[in-house]
Amino acid sequence: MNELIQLNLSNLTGRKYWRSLNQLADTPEFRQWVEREFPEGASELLDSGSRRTLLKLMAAGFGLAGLTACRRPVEKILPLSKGVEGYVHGRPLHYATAVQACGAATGLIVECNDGRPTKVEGNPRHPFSLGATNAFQQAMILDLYDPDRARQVQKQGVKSGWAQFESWWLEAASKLGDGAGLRILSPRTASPSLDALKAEIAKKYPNSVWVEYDAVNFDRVVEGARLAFGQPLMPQYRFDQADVVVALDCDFLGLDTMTAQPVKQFAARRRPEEGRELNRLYAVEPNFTVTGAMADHRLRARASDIAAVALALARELNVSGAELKVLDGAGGRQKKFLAAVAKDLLAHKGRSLVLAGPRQPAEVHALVALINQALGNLGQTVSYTRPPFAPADSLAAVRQLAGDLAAGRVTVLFALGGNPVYSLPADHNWAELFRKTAAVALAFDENETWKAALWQLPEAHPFEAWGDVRALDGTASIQQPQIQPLFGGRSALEIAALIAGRPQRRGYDIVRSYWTSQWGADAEKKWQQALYEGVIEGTRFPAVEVKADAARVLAAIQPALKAAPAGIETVFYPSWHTFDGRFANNAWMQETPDPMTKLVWDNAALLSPATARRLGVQDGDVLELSAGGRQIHCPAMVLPGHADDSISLQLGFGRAACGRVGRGVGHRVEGLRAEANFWFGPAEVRRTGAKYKLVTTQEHHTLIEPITGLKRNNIVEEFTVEEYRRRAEHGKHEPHPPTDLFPEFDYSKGYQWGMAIDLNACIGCNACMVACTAENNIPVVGKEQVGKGREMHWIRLDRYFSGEEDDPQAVMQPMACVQCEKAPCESVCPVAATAHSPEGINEMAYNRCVGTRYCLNNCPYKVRRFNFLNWNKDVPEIRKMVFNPDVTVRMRGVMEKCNYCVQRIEEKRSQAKAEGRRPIRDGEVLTACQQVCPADAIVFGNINDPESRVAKLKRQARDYAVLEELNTKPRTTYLARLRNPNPELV
Amino acid sequence: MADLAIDPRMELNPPLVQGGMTYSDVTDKISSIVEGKAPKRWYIGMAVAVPLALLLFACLGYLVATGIGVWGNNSPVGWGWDITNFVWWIGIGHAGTLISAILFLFRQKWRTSINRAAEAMTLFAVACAAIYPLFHTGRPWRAAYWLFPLPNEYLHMWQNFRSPLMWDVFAVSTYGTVSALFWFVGLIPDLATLRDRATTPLRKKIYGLLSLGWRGSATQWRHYELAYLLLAGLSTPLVLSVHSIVSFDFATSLLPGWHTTIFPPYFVAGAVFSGFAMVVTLMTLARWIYGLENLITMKHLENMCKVMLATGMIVGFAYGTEFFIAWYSANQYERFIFLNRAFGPYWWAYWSMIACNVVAPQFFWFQRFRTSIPAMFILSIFINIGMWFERFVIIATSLHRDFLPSSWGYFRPTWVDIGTYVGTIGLFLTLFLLFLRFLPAIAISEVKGVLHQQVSAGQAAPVHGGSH
Amino acid sequence: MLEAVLSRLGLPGYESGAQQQVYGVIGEFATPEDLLRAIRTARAAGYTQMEAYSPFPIHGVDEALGAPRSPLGRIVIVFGLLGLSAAVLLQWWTGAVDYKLIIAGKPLFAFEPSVPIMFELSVLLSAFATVLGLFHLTRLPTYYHPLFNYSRHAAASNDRFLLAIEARDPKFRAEEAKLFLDSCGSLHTEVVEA
Amino acid sequence: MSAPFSKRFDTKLRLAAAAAVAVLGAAGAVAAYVFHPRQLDTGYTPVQPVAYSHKLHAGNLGMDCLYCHTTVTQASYAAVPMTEICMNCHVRVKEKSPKLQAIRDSYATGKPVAWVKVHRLPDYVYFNHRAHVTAGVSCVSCHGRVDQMTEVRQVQPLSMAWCLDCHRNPAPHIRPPELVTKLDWQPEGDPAVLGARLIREKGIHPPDNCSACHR
Repeated sequence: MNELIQLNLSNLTGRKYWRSLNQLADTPEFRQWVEREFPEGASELLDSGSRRTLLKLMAAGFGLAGLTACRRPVEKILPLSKGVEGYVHGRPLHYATAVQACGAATGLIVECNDGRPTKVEGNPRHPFSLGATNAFQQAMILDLYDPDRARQVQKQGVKSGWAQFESWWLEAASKLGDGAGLRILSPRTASPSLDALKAEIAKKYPNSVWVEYDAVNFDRVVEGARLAFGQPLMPQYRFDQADVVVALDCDFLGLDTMTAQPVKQFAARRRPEEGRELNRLYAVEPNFTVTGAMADHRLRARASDIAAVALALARELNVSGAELKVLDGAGGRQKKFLAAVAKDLLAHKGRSLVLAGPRQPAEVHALVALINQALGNLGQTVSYTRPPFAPADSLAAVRQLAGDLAAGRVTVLFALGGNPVYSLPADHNWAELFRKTAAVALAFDENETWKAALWQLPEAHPFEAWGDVRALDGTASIQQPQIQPLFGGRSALEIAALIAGRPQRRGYDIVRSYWTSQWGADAEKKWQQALYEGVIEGTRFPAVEVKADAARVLAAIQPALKAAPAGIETVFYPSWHTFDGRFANNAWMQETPDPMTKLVWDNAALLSPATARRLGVQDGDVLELSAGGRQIHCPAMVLPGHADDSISLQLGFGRAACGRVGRGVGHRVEGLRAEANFWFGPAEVRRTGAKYKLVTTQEHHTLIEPITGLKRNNIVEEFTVEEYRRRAEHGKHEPHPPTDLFPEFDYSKGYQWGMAIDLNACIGCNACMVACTAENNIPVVGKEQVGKGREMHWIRLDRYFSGEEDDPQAVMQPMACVQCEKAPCESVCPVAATAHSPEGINEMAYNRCVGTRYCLNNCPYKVRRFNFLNWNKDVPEIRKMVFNPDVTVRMRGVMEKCNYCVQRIEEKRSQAKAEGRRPIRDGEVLTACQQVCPADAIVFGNINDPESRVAKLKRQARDYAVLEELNTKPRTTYLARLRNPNPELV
Repeated sequence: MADLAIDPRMELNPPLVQGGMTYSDVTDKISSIVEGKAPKRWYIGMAVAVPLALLLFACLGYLVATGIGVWGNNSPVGWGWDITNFVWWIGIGHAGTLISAILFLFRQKWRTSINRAAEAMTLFAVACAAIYPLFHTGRPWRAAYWLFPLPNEYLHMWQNFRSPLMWDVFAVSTYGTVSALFWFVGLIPDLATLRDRATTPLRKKIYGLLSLGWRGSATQWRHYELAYLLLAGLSTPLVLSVHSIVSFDFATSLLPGWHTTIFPPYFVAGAVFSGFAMVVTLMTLARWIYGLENLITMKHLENMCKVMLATGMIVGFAYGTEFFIAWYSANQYERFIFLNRAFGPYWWAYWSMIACNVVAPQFFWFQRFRTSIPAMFILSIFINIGMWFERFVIIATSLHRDFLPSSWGYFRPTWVDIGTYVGTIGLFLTLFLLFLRFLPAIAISEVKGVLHQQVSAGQAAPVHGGSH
Repeated sequence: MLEAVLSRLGLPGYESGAQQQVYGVIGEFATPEDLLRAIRTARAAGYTQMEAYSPFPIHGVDEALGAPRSPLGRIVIVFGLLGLSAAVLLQWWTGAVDYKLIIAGKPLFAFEPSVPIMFELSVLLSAFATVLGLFHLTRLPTYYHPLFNYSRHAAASNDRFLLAIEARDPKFRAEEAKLFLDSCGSLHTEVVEA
Repeated sequence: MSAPFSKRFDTKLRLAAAAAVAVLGAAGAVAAYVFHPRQLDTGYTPVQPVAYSHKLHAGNLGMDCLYCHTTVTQASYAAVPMTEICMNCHVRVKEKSPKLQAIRDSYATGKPVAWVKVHRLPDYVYFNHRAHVTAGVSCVSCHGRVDQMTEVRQVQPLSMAWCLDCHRNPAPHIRPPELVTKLDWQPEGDPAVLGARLIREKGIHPPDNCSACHR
């Protein structure tokens, strides 16, 4: 296997590799020809997306597509000189790998077309992927081809090279002695090979310090375990075992765990069809997160009040036997809520789970651990293992580092990856501190840290470099490169090897040698297997036996739990767009709306309607937030269901030094984030009077009509478990078949594709949107155009609030083309550019479309997207490498929409035929959205086969068609959202 | 039409041709417009119209080069000003055909001195209208695919004839063609007159060629009259069909606010309404420019005011019916869309429409307004505006808030939208002024026919002796 | 060169030996009534081949001249039906025969959605038939006509009404006819050559 | 006053009109013929960087198409062979021939040989060799008797209409899959009969809906 990698990497650099094999019509002759043919349109032609676009415009130019053939651009075919094992031109290859974020790894499988990675999928073998990924991992592929990546080794902005740098380092290293002046700053890593190198470095430079810091981290979780059990541990949850889950300021379905595992496990308990009773989720949180949206009961509380809530809950449960002092803050409604929750928990001892979010202080985590212990959940729904990364209080370490830098005790500072200057606590002016020393920045793009460093080194993308990573439970995977570094970047691992003075510096050798030393004898076989499976056998950490003495722990932590001061506080959250800023230059993520606010290309200060009313603030009013003598400006946005007197801020915006996509997008809130209020803390709020345009993809956020005040009932169906049980007894209600003017078309034969989307599983995590974008070459249009209502997503997530504005419930509804059998769009198209396939897919022939937009007007689901402008006009060459070769890139004036990933269907069909004309198996064709969905909310298949999963789901009593009475006969139907309320709280 | 059916005997009184004109006076008066120098007012008109027409071409060029994105159209509002203007222009066209065809069949002799200009107006309006369906795709060259069912060896592909847009293509092109034929046939005898009067050889050649050698022989007149009758007979159902079919673009969709059965009659009435308003606007202008008081008499204008009053009431009634049906249907979406029109974000458009289309024409109950040039001019402008708003309201307010609240939006026009619209008005006026300048704006032979009846009724002096 | 060929063919205008021919005698009248009176008298006098010229159609002239009804109507009907069937064929063949595309699960061909185009094409072809029929029946465009040799032919498109007794009339004698028209009150009579 | 136009003018006018009609008609006919894909798209014979003769290799030497175009049965592309494949033989055969210099260079340097593409489909068309070859559509149906071409020439229009003709009536072009590369193979009797039988047995039904080729 590795020979294969070596081979295909040694052949050509990624770029040429791709150019040649994809036979891009980009030869000089061709360009000349184009200019000759279209003097006026030529410019547009030449930079308009891939050649697909070119040819489409030519077709247009000649009026009749066929005529293009009469002018024949000379196209070259450049076959490989020498073969590559296993490579068949036109057949994608799949390699297992793994990437990590915030010290947690997820296993991936990357699809490579003709040598260029084009699509990311989850690795079913990996415990934290289970075949799914989140939106960010889908978008990583775009970062790989980011034209604004760091491309060149520089010294203070002056072009230099690796050789020069290495000689500089050897020079510097010789003066380091015991390494007292050496500091290394890196993101949290859970890499065995790197740990080994750390050890070597520590041996070589005993007084050097390696600081690990992430803007979003699990420090407090691990600390909490230390408080409770006396040793730093990482909790491992089993949501699938929990009948009752209580999440205290923990968005475990969203951004508080960067993996698919919790969602998979949780969603498994939301399907009554599978026999297991529905679990019940209580959420207590300041912000309205997707976890809160999934909750059966939700309590709004400021982040600083969570401690009080936890303590009150602990008392209700009588965890210690002794009476607890309860902080004020838990008010009347809270008391009722907590009493009910406690009762429910006690009723489910050993089958319940309480957890707190990484924002909460260690004491709360300790208390939560205690509660779980009291409920007998330890070992059942939650167990503890050692953390995959070196446990440390990174804030303290960073403080120490700042001190050392300020005092000039540091001679050489390595910043290996991440963007510390941007994301480190605002107590210090890090740019200044960096300039005080010889700072070496290994950075992926020319970010703030890069700008502040002496030596500027381009970092390799995880898809370009060898490495190994541990998942949260310790499971290790080999990080396998998919393509040679496009811009000669190197990985942190390789730099570490340089620092450690290792002879071999290639990532491959480092990783290979480490694991060979681990395996000994049959290393080769194990290595092959590790690469093939993407996980390494027997590396998962065993659960640690833990026992805490309740009284002692409580005595220890109770003084630490202070009553929250009244007044407004700010809470820092990772962003759905940029996470902590690392995806700021990723257009896919910027344009994918926040699941709750539907905001794009921006962050905002989220506050509750009541607070907004009190402050006299409306959407778009720019606020000045100040704390600890620091000020930031951020536009306000009112979010129904947000806790009062609390303002949620998303990290990772307002990047000063960033690529063309992310530069100056949003507002930087890190400026307010100091050690004291690293996660949350009190703040002053003032209206600046300025206005700022926030753009959302959803104008109206409830199903209640304005003017009439009526609710629209046939869009989203919701039942309580009780109602559903009763309904199920009567079986699925079939609507009276309306009498049609014309005879039905016969869809009874062959494959008939259909889809079922489970609103009860969908958490609205956006993964499907990004996966669809990657699979179908969906263009990005930018903030202004989205503001005009011209976003291009084929699948979108409609979010509807219900109930009172201050404390509503929310439901997410993925909405893509529902493939109506009686499609309103088809009958109105004058050129039959959209017609039906005999298999029930509403097809869109881009090259036929003339662009009347009548179909868009007549689509009741408004899922059709029109290329109002040439969105691919300014796509840089390198960026084109991400295009999926199986899907046409659309030009302006063309309508497009979801087609059930017909390219995937056709691929499987021809495969099935080649294999002795066997039928396509159920589950063989996965649409991009289905494949990525961590909640398995989307099921696609042949509805003509009664045994197919989709057919079975469609027989459920909660299966319904959106806007059924229009008689469009959609092939995509929905499974109603179920709620499992606690009788005592309704 | 009932209120217009003038008794054949009464129609001559007051006489349609006034000022005791003779046959030759008629000839001289009308021909002089073409033969004499253009008045200053004509140049003023052109000075306004031509730059606007150029603006149109600038905007279209920009559109084609850049894409539909330069307009305000978006999702959900896929059609904005483009189709609004299209329907508006087509509607305006209707008055011409109606006057020349339907009133002809109804033997409404008073039509004679306005029908020629009205038909010209039809042609130019249709020309302006046709621009929009062609350019609203942003890639007009693709029109080759869909405007004509071209058999071709490359694709084996055909249009989808179930699509109302396809019906539109046929309806509008047929309408344009037939109107043009009708108009030209009417012109032939008058062109012959101009030929015979021509003083310069060039004019003689040009008008000679255009008049195809017409001699006015009894044989020619015999076929000619039948042909004219047939064309009128064909145009009448045609003109009714065109706006019915345009209304199908909306009526056959399933969008609340579009999906309704009263559209065909409602659209036709609206078309006639706006058409007559435009005729009045233009006629009052033509009168002002060329002083045609004796030919375009107050009686013509007053009758047209009556037509506007009648059609205005029909349209107003239609608005009411829509609301009633929306309520009566008990369909939530239907109800909402109409309430949203009146009280939603586009309330201003809706109420402007009501004010201009329902309130304004009520003034025509009073003869004082029906016979006052300034009054009818202003009111006709109001009605033109109101009818534009009607189309905008139907299109934009129905689209911007349809079924799924998640995909609701709002439409804002860009400067290109505005430029394109104003531009077509410029093009229209340019063409009309050129027409006034170079072609007989009034049907000479027809007026003489009417005059002859007056003569035989002893109401006019046909000749003062032989004019040697 | 071309001229030579044409004259060998002896096409109109190139007849060999341009022998002087007479079109007829034309008289001019001030009012339609005078014209009608003249025609009637002429008919009474036995003239059969006559043509009247007037600036606008005059009722009664045809009857007076004894002209047959125009056949235009029948032509138009035929073409109208042609258009109708063309529309049906077009929509049926393209939709249900040549490329059977499934559109919104509707039948490949149905009568209802085909009506508009059926109507439009009928009207279109009818209109063409009307105009082309008219041109055919009235021989338009024909730019030369003996009438134009009549010195005051222009009056016919202004305010005068002409009556021509044509040479092909068996009873035609130029001088007689001239005298005859004068006797009918012609304001100006001429013998007009072809 | 004399007549504005002479008698001759009418004559000339009619003659001119007749001439115009004739010319336009002729022009139309010519255009219809010239612009027909059969004329317009076929016959393209670019000069290749290496004068490779299919006639020699596939014809005289009787090499199977699949020897070089290895991927037709596995992928949508019928890959043009890698230099390696040429060298399999040409390390021994004609290893000195100047004609093969480009090949040897490519093999030495690893730089590909820039073959010129002959059969080009518009970009929004997705043709799949695997689907056709495994169903028993012979190479000859689309590429003609390549085994008789010294220089490869496009013999079929490859227009959508042309594709549809076969998709709607595949019988004459279906043969047992193992025979697809036998370009000169002819079944005894009418190929359509055999094709029809194979179609029945294997349940072949070529699609003619849009997404079969356009995605």
